Amino acid sequence: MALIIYFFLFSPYRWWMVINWLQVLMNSLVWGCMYLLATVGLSLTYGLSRFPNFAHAEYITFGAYMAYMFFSILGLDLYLSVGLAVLSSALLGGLSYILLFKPLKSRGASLIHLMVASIGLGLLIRHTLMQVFGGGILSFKMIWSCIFIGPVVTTPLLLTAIVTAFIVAILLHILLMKTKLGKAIRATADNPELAAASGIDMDRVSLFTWLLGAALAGFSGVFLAMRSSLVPLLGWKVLLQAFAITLLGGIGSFYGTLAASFILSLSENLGVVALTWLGLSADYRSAVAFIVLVSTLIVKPEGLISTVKRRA
Amino acid sequence: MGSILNTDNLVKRFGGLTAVDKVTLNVEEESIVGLIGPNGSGKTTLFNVLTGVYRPDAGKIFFRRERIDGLQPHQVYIKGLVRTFQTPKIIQKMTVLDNVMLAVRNPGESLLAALFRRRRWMGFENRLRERALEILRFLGLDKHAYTPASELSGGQMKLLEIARALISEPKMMLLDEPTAGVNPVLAYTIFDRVEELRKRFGITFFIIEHRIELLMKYVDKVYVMHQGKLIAEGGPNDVMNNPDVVKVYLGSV
Amino acid sequence: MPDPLMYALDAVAYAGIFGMLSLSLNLEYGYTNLANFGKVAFFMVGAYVAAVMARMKYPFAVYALVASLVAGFIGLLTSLPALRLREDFLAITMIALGEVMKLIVKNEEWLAGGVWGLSGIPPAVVVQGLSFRERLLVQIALIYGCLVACYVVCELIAKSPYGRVLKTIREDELLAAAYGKNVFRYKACTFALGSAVSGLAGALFAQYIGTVSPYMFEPTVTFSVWMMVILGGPANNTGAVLGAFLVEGFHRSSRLLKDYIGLPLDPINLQVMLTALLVITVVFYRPQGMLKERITPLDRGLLKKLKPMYRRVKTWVRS
Amino acid sequence: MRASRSLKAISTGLALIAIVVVAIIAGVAGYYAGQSAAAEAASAAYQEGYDAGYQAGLADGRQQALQEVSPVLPSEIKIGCIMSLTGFLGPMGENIVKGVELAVNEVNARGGIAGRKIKLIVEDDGTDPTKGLEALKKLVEVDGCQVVIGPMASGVLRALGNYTNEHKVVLISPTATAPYITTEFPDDYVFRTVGSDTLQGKALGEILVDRGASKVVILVIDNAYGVGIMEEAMKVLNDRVVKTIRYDPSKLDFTTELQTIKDLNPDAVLYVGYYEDGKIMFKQALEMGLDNILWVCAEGVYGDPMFEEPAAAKFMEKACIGTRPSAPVGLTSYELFRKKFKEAYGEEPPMYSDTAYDATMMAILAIAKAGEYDGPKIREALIDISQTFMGATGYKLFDENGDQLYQVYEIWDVVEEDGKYKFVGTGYWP
Repeated sequence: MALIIYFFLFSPYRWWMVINWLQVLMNSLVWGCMYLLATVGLSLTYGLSRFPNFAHAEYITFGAYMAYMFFSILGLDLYLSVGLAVLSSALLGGLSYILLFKPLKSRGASLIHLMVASIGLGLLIRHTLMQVFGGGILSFKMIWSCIFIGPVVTTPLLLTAIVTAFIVAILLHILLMKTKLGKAIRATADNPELAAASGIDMDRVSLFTWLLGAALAGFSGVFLAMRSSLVPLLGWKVLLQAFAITLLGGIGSFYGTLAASFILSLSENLGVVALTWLGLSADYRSAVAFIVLVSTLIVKPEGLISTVKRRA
Repeated sequence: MGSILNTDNLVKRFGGLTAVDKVTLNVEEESIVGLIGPNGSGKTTLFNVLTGVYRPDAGKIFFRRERIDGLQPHQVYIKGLVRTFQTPKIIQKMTVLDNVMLAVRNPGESLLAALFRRRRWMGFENRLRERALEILRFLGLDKHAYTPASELSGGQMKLLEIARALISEPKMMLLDEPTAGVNPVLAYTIFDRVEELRKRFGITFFIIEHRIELLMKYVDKVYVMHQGKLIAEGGPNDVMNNPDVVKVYLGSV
Repeated sequence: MPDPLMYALDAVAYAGIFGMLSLSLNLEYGYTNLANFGKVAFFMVGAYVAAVMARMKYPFAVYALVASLVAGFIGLLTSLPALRLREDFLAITMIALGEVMKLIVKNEEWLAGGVWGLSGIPPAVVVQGLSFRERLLVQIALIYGCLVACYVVCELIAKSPYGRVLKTIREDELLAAAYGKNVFRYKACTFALGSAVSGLAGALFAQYIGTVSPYMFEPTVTFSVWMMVILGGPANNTGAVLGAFLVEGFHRSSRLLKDYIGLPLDPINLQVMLTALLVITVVFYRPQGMLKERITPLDRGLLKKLKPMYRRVKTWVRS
Repeated sequence: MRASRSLKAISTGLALIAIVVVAIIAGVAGYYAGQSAAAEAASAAYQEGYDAGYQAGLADGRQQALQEVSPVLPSEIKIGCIMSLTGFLGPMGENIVKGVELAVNEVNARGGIAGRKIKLIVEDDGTDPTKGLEALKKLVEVDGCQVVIGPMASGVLRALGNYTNEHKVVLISPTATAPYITTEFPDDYVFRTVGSDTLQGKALGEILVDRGASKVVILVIDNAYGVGIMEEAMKVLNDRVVKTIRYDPSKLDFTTELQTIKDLNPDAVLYVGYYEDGKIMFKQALEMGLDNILWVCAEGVYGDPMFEEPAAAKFMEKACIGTRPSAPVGLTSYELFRKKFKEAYGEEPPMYSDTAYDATMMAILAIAKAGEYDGPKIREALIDISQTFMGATGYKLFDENGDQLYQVYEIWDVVEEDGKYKFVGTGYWP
């Protein structure tokens, strides 16, 4: 830490002068939005079903591949294909809940068994996708022209992603706060026994959450893939970040996730700036998520906004 | 006789809910004290606070004139304060005998001892086994000593819990509903054993119980808890005639 | 010239190394319910420490010891923040650790060759003038010596009051704490021991393969080890070793099989898909694994069986 | 109830055991079935003798090699091939196997080596050294291959070096370019038909100097390939380098790295990467308006797959030049290869399919010349062959390390013609 401060203040190059800080902020905003979409579902299902679903990464990948299939192979309209992709991703999430996780839970599977099963499911989905679409890189073949907003460069896709994320956030806020279903979701995440006792249809609430979470994951997958390209490891590459955000935000907490997404993306981008200027490999970027994760566990294991009790 | 356990304005909150609200109680040595109250009145939470599962938000706990609040559960245990659980915590994948023996601090419980100095703890282990068998015999479980604990009936599991608590030679035992889900005959046996234990070994008991009529036959003193507060204390008859208590019970029914 | 026996023996050697990993995970997961999803990280640490030291011409005994100590220490250090919390937190932390450790060895070239990896690691036992088969047999002897040692350690632990405490913690942490067990210490101790065993396996692996590189230590290694334990039977050391044999046999046979069955699937894809399906099936229908945990009293453990045998051998030697 | 449950448990357990046992038995049985089939084929092939094989043997004036053929060859000559079909290099691997297949099919169509058909056995290493070693062991120990083409990645090759030397199996990699590969195992069984990065790093550095770049940022993929070229290029560029950045290819966002470059405002960027990350890098570089500086790239991004991403194509057209190992100017043998490849697969030969073709051809010729399916003999024959061999990518004369002595690098540029992008050569290095 002292080293970093020293570097900040006394480096002979005054390198912080040459950095376009606004651009760094912009990148953080974009990534925060992507992380938000990718993570909300993970956090909600984690809160509701009480286990981390490692297959969530594969919902992201699946959504992207489905969008690719509808758009580039079947040649459907862009918006229609994205919609269909989100739907099929939701379907995958719902199916994996109904066919795998729900029966497993009702058989009294332990937390670890659930985690192992979810990793297995993730590998199954990933390698099935690899088998169908090949292990190669696919691309949506779209060109985004750059837009200059002052010193900041961006593209229409990124702006769309930001706007979408904000709309989704507002809709989620309304859903969770204003509707009966949303209240049921929050109540169940808070205390499943109490919720069941007070007449909430747990099955319906859980299923809805899984559908919603997977749908949002698929949505984020489409953005991630359009921004870069489509590979079978697309989802796995953001999974570590997603978990860091989930834990930092507090499991099952939407607002926590919202805040944590932006905190993590900002610290990642600042981290990359620091790394490149310290002469270290920018590869360490994902270590930022790890550091956030571990320090959360040490300092505030219940996350920013806690809903679920952490101690066994 | 002095007091063995007393608390001073003990408070435990969960979020907005105050589960234990300024509880001050005093348990005399070698007595049997009951704790009653409607469901959700904070009895088990109080036990959890006493045994270090939860750290109290305020207040003090003294056990044999020593502060024990803030200690970890295993440290509390070492002081001689042992508890049982509402739903019996039985290790299904162990024999009944092992279930009892795990309660004792054993020189073989360190990693190095497990690997290298086996002879040292094996003697201890053998003596411990004899003692465990003796206690199982006392509670009528000796026939099942070598069967997996999962094959016991509900009542036997309760007895097993008591056996486990006993073998550690505690100064005081906290029993959380020792007769829940047990047939009436066995329930009386359990309380008879409790009585006998107190006489033989001078163990103090603090018991949460729902079968009030049963409890009242054995206890020296009863505390009544409602919404986290102690609302009454005293001998069995005093408490049963206390209007607050009657109101609480009638109100809650 | 074709020598399929060598291939089979190679599989046996691999199974031995993975058997050690499986045993260590069994100790952590099977007995203590610790979800170590970062097994590969400790395996990697062991392999790298061994690689660096073996190239400096330290003897095997020394670098194997150091490798396991370092792996154990790192295991202890990183698990500390998560051990007090629920098992899923440990799982997530460990997965992340695996990725980050790989990043470090990949990027720090001064440390361990970076992206190049390290090669030219001499085998632990060098005897001049041996044929390939004999050399492989020496390797197998070494690996199985270590495996047996680990097995005995795990059995001794399982059949001791220490093991009893671990099982208590596994079934109910609250109970263990209420009966005077320092749950945190036991967990940390077990985690360190498990990591140390993984480190030893890593050391064996490094000297057997002769090369280490960051690309060898992907998360799928962890998943295979989990597969071994879950398939073989958690909390059963024999089952864990059996699981290692089954999974390794399964991997090898799928590579052989693809030459004779014209499947339209890529063998590695197929391998992963089948493995994943098998795990899900086992978790679903037979969570206790192939060999169940045995519920035996402590006093009927290993030593009771071994002692008469030992005596017999002693009298035989003396006569 | 309990009885039926335990029955069920036992039956599922038995079923699981059965699955695994059947898999193992099937594997073993399959092996022996294959062996006996091979023996049958052997007797048939022996009767035909090598006379027929000589008649149908390889054309192209290589009789000299074939005259020495003796009938000791097995009835079916197995050539192993280890490629990364899954994993990070998966997309490239599939293309490279095509080059190997092309050579094998071509020789088989002409009757094989002295009448013996060549059987190609392709194994996947998943870009994982452990799996690569396992695949090699399988090829050598189960199939009895003495010649193996591959593997692709330098990191995998390194894990195989020792085993190869000990078991005296010839290993020819068409793609592994890391400098240390051959020097670490000198005088050995490891060869390659592609130039070492020592040369390419130098080539890239000198091109940058030629173009008068005085402020260069080096941006490389963080693996053996990228770092290898970076280190060589640094030797040429010295203090012209203002910053080196190693990026993680598995991250899909490089905006921060690119922003750093933009802030530095260099004359040129030296870029090393593969298709996957290259596409994203170029796309994002275009988005950030970095197309006004010169990008000099290594061969990892040379190939039509790059144009699948229109933004990357546009960027390359605007900003990129690069090098790639290639045949000397207007080489007839390359044109021949290109024609054959197009006939067989209906596409332009992708990157490294030519070196893979050459590697396979050399292996086949070496087997033919050795006249015996035996590693050490094939190795000697291979070194002999390399003296005169002219492949699709030119002369392949091996030095004492098993590296080819000459490597020409084509300097390429990207142009747009009728809305289609393509690579054109603009010169050669050296």
